[in-house]
Amino acid sequence: MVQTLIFLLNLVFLIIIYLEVPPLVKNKRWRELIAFAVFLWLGMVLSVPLVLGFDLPSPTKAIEAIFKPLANWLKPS
Amino acid sequence: MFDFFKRLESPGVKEQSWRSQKLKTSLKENLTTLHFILADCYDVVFREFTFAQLPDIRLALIYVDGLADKIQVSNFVMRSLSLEVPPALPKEYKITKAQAFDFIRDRGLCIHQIGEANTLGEVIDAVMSGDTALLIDGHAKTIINGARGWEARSIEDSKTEAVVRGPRESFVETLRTNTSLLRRRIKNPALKIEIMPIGKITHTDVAITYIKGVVYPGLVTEVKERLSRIEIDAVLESGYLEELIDDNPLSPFCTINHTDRADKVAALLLEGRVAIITDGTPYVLTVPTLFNEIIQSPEDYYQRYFFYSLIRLIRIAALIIFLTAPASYVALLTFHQEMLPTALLLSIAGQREAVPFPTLVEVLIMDLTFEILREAGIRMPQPVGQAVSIVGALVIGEASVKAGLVAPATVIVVALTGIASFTLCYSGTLPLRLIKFPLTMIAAFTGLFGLICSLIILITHLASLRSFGIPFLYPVMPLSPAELKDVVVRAPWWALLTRPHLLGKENLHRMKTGLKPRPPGERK
Amino acid sequence: MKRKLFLILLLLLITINISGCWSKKELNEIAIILGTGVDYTKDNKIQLTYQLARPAAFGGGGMGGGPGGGAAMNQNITWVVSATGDTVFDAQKRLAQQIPRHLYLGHNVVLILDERLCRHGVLDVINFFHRQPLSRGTVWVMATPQEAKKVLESHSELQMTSAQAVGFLARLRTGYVLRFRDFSQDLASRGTNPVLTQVELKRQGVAQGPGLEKVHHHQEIVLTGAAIFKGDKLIGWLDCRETQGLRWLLKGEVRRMGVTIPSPICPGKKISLEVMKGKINIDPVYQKGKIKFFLTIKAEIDVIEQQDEEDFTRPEMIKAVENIAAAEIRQRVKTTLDKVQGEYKVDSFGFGEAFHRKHKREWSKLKNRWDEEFANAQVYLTVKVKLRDTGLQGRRASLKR
Amino acid sequence: MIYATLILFIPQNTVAHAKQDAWLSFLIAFAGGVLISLVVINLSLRFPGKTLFEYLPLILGRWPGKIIGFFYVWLFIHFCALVDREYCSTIVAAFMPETPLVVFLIHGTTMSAYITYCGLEVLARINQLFLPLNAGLLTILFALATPEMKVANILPVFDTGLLPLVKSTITPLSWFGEIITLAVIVPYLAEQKNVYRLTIKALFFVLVLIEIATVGVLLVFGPTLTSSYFFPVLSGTKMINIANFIERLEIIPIVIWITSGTVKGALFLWAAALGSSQLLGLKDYRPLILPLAVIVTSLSYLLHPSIIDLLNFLTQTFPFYALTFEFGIPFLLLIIVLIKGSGKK
Repeated sequence: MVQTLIFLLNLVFLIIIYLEVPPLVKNKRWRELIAFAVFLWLGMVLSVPLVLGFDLPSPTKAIEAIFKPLANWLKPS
Repeated sequence: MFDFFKRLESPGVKEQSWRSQKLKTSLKENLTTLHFILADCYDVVFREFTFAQLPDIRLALIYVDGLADKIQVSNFVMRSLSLEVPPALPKEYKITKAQAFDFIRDRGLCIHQIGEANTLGEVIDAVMSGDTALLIDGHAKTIINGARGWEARSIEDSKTEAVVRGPRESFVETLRTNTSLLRRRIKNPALKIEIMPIGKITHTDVAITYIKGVVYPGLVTEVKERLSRIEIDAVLESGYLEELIDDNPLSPFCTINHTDRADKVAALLLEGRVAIITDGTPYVLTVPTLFNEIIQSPEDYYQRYFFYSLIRLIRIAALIIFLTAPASYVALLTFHQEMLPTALLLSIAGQREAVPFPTLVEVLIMDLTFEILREAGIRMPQPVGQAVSIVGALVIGEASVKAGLVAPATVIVVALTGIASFTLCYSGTLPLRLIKFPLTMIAAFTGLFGLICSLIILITHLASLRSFGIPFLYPVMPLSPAELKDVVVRAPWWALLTRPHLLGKENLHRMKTGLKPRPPGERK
Repeated sequence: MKRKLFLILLLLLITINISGCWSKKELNEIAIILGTGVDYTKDNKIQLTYQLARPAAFGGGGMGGGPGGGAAMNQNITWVVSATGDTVFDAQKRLAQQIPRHLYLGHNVVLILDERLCRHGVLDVINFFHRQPLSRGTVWVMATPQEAKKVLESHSELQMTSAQAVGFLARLRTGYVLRFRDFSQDLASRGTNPVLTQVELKRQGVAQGPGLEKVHHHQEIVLTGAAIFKGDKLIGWLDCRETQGLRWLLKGEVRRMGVTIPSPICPGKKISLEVMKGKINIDPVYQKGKIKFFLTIKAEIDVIEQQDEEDFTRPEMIKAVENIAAAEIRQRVKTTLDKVQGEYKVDSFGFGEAFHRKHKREWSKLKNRWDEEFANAQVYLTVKVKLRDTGLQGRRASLKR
Repeated sequence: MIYATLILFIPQNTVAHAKQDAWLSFLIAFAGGVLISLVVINLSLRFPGKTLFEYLPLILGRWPGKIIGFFYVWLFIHFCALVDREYCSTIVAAFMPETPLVVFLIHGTTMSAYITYCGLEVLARINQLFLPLNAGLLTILFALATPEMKVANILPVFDTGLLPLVKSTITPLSWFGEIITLAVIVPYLAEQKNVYRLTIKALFFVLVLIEIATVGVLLVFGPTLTSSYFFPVLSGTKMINIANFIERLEIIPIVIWITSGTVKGALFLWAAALGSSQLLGLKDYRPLILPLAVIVTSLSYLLHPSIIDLLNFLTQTFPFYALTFEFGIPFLLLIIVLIKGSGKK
């Protein structure tokens, strides 16, 4: 199951790269290419562990920690 | 990167070397060349004869048997030149060899349309399109007699868009007849018909037709530009052009409509569109095309508006049913049984009890059968066609239900879908017929959620399409509420004051305001 | 453009490959539940009963035989199964082991609770039906003094199944009926105690037809009254007559209710009236720690049947009939009120809600002991009746004239 | 081009605080929404033709501006993920409990990405179709549910007191505050002059829709039951039964959720892609859409372990978090602009 998912995920990434990279290379848009690569890498970092079943820390926790005092005020009694 | 196909660019059709070659003065030489070029053209006729006035001038007629009007040619060209001396000729007038060309052109021929040609290419083109070339010895040019006449189909009822009330004339294969049909409807010099030959081998005449002062000028330029870009060997049908000038070549939706009804083309021209008439086909392209043309029929505008407004709404319903009925049927039966009324669910469940297939397979089988029957009905020889489709539908439907292969409800749904598609403009339904299948499958895998998602994608796709600069879904998206009067319903003629805004902005008003009929006492 | 096409392809790919068919259930794979019954067994377990439709019996057309019901005559239309467990879901899981299809609750028509369960408290059971995404608020909830399982093991002569029959009966509103949504709302509210419909399996008529060798004495589910709850516990029943009074008190839900009164001129003769429109207005008054309710009932009635020879073209007769009818309605309402308020000491009528709306500050003090307060409250009743129509006749045709 | 950020959500949380006065709190939140939009538009009009991401560095200086800008990119990504998560969770919980959530998320973001790919114009056009459609459907639902409604359910007015009312206002306010997206859209609007009027019109329209949903649900269920349901509108729809024929209309709220959710997601995705491309000085934002969509998908899956967590976050933490960006920062920016006197006017 995990293998299939990994395969599909890779397929998705390959398709994305196939769709986006050739025109960028053709038009020599290197800046865009770098930005694209960085974002795609971020996406990979987020999605691959999900598929593999690792628990990444949720960013929500950080936000919740910051706003905790105010949030408690809104808790329904 | 992977575009192998782009590399294999077609070299284009080779230009024949003789095309621009000038004619010689010697008739013999010219004839030799022409014989060489037209070798093995069984249907080309060469006829040499002597000019009656001046026996030392040899003349030669070249025409294609079957394209040129032989009676005209023999009566008004050959007879007048080889037998009759123009009686009105002044006595002292002496024809010299040098004058012969002008004399024959001005006084010798009783043909309405004449032209001149100096190159071999021009001569050949003229002969090939049915004109008759007259070569005169001692002159390096020819007279082209426009005496065309060939066997053509007479004007008949429209085969694809029938009406109960309305003109029945439809276009035929001959370009000239078609333009005459338009000119008879729009008796105005503003109706412009510009000819452009396309096709390196076929030299097909293509007419760009529009009404000056109504059409947006940029549109005509754009159409011409797109057409002049085309370099192709042959244009046998307007479908060739359609795919070559389409805005969205990779979309299943065709953003160029075609019709063979003369009145429909005239109406579309009057809305500010451009029509592209191709010689050799009765189907005329009209651009820009909007999606709503799928639910419009010329008859809507001829019949009483109340009923035909209802018909418009029915067509919209038919459109929705046609596109989504099989898909929602599958989704409801396999995912969302709670959405059916209890009694209906129980009844369908009872029908399905003995059916061995999953609902998806069942629907696909029926859908496929229906499409096969429809195609068979079209392809069969006409007298059998209808019988086959009716018998096929009845027998297969009845038998498959009896045999327990298909639930009666499925037959109903598929049949309803098929019938619904017949209320719409035929060519417009083709992409939808295609999309129906993936839609059904998606619905079977993801239920209504998938169906809704697909519809959103579909609408997005449609919204992103443009036909010659006009958004395909106009006037629904971008929304132009006032113009829905000719889309959702058919407003009465006295309320259809303006042309569609995006199309007819050059000349917006169709008619005077306040034309709504009133009783005599209330006038003025 | 090319990329757009690829995007569509991408979607297709994802759809077909990944999504599979998780929630997919073919129609042949589900067991459609039409009626649900919950009993509380003697060993304090929950017995869940489902009335399942047998779809083959519903097939029209190609299955041979006539359309609809005719074909189904000699086959079993429903299958009633039950299992016991600690919770409703537990019992359902046990049922699922016996039934070769997925149990499907989306088309449930009735939920029948038995008396033992109601006396024990229904909240524990109800929750299951709240959480189920497929379960609807439009399900009719009913209580029965018999065993719910027995009640569901019945069939209807006119409808396909007994569950559907009860559903239609409820929709006609010939008796007091309640939907699941209203029941849960009443349960959740402090100002109202829920009242459920009472159903029973009764011997009802004789089924007849050609080819029926012996006469079937036939039992059908009928609405027989109402069940009064205190909180989520049953504390008593109301019979048919008292239920009519109850219907007056609950938002005047009395359309098409019959009222029969003695004739104003001929002793022993009767007049039957039908209520066409009824309204109740509750006016709570709070004075010096005393709660009073002023109820005004307004009704519009038609004369349907007449045994005496009264002439309704005379205005004074109309007045007289109106007065007697008002007294009759008042009597009925009073009976119910006395029983519920006096005997059961609960507020089943939503008077508390009315009080809350008018006196919100006092309410917050009283709400926790509302039922006691209500039992001591004084209720003043006014009934106003208007005779609207007399059918096609002004007076009865008579031998004497 | 008419712009409208369709904000249609499930009025479940506010009711918990304000009980039957929930509809009032939306009115108050609407006023707050108008205030926010005024600040944002005013700011945008001071820098004509420039989006939030372009004028941030102008106001705050190059690097601080870019950093704040990236916070906004994060905010839009987060919003997009939340929107997707919301309606997908709804569908999973209410319709297809056996299907993994991630399937719906992928569908949702793919749709949004596709719409975004087609550009802002197509987005606006689609919105133009879906907005009236959804409004119509909602009104139809409301009309069909009238037989089930009891006016008594929203009485008495002002029952809960002021503090709960204020508390209940904050969540819807943060939803209205999503109008901050305007800061990115304004430069692309055709009618620059009418922005104020159009915005308030649009907000009002949204208010009407929300009120229809809220009042409808309250009238059908009453406050106690409403606050106990996760999806009151859905449960309310289940109550509809007219003549035993028109019933089982659950598909309507689902259509409303999916269409509005997709459009909203697409809008945020567009804003995020445009924002990051402008901050990085790129010529085209399109190449960034697909990677961003991947991020959004995984993020929306990652953010919350369950729907309860999601709802808790949305009702308790989210308002303050969102309002910081929606109101706090724009307000500060406006003050800085006024003091420094930069920009036009």
